[in-house]
Amino acid sequence: MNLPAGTQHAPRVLAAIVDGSLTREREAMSLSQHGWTPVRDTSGSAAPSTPGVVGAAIRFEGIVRRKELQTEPHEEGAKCEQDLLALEYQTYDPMAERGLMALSREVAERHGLIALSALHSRGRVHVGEVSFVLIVESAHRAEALAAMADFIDRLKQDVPIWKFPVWR
Amino acid sequence: MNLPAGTQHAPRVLAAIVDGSLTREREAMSLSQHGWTPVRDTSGSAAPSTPGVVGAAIRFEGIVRRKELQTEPHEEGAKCEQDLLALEYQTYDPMAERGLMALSREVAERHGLIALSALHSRGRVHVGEVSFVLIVESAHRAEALAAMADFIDRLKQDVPIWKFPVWR
Amino acid sequence: MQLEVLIFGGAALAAKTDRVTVEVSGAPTVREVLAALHAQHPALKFALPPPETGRLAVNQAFAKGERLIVPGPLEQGGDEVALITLVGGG
Amino acid sequence: MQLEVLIFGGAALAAKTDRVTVEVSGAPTVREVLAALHAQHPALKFALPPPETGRLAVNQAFAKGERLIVPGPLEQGGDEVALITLVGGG
Repeated sequence: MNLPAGTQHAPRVLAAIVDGSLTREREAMSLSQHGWTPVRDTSGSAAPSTPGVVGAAIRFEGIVRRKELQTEPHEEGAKCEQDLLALEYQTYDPMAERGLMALSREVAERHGLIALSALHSRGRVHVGEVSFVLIVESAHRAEALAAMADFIDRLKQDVPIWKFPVWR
Repeated sequence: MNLPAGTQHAPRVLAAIVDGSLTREREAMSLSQHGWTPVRDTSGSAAPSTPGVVGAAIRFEGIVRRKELQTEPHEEGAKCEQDLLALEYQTYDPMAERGLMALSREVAERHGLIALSALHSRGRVHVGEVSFVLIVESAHRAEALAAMADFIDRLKQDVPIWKFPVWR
Repeated sequence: MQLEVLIFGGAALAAKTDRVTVEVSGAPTVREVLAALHAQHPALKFALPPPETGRLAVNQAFAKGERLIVPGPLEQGGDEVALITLVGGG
Repeated sequence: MQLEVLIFGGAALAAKTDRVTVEVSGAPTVREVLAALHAQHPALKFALPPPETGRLAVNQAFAKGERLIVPGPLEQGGDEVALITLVGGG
């Protein structure tokens, strides 16, 4: 594969399941537990990277909405009639974290990224709180955008995490 | 147009040209000058939004790379031979800021976003520093990702900002 | 023999339990276990993939088709089997 | 009459100046000014769009084709004209 300049090395990848919502504090703690220090406070992302190599950094946050789309067939009756209090995320451990890690590695390599970190909540996350963070760093924007879309699509297929509504 | 729930109101949009690199401080100052207060410290984005309406927040940062791709034909000779010290951004004022604002509004409306803010540097931005920040908030991830790609493509066509390499 | 299959998400809600048991013979394949789930747990039908192409998690890794499954308790060398479908993280 | 056209980016670097002058007659259209730039400033060719479809900024807004341009100093009601091509922000 013809990788962009600056990505000859294997991408740096981090993936973790974190209990509760992804506050800035829990995110920082999780990154540091895995030996990562943020490159810059803005993106709060990767392990030490050669300065000047990253040209695009994208941070995606999934946030719990008050009106959750009903996707589970058995909940048909409750369709969008009530407001959510929270989502309860159930993970099949340790397959969920391993799956998140495998997906992270795969997407980072396929798109020639410099770094990718993915954090997902387990347990209760209230409306307005963050349940998923994906940070991607690459030489140019095209691969960062493509990697992000690719990752999120695959996450919903291959990583054993389920969400349950907690009604108000 | 059939907008997603929670975006019946016009999207909140901010666009500004900022002198120098987009440090966190300059970003916060620029947001507050325009009367915006960050929703949460993570995304650092929009004006007060109904809690629970935003489901996806994406932050894109364009960062100056040490090896800049040569795109100007007259620079053909210098192609990737030298390391950059910085990029110098020239803007055609006030058309640049107005163009950034018009593009922001157009993209936010076309994709049914809840909020979009775009900041671009003017003047010198050193290698490793941020020259462009785009923050997008929407009900679901699909429109946020599409809006981001759309915005960045159009930015390079329609907003009168030029960059000049400053060699090391 | 009896094989225990872990279930999650919508399947667990519908079945009001986090595991179901299927009657299988010997060491069945993934395909056979999926077929047994279809036959013996019709309430899970909405969550079950077709036996020919569907997958299960066997010892926490995806497996399909002819992959053999060893029934029995984990402590006695049995496989951990889980139905992973309709995931919805993010 | 003489019309001043602001230039930027690669065009300004190539011409070693931030504005060029073209000789036009009366109040020309955008198309005519682009044609005059092609004829009178061949060094800018790489940065010039085709007169039929290209645009200029007139008083800081994009304009094309038959749009009329008033030459002369801004203070005397003249239009501010700029060549905006090969932009490269971000």
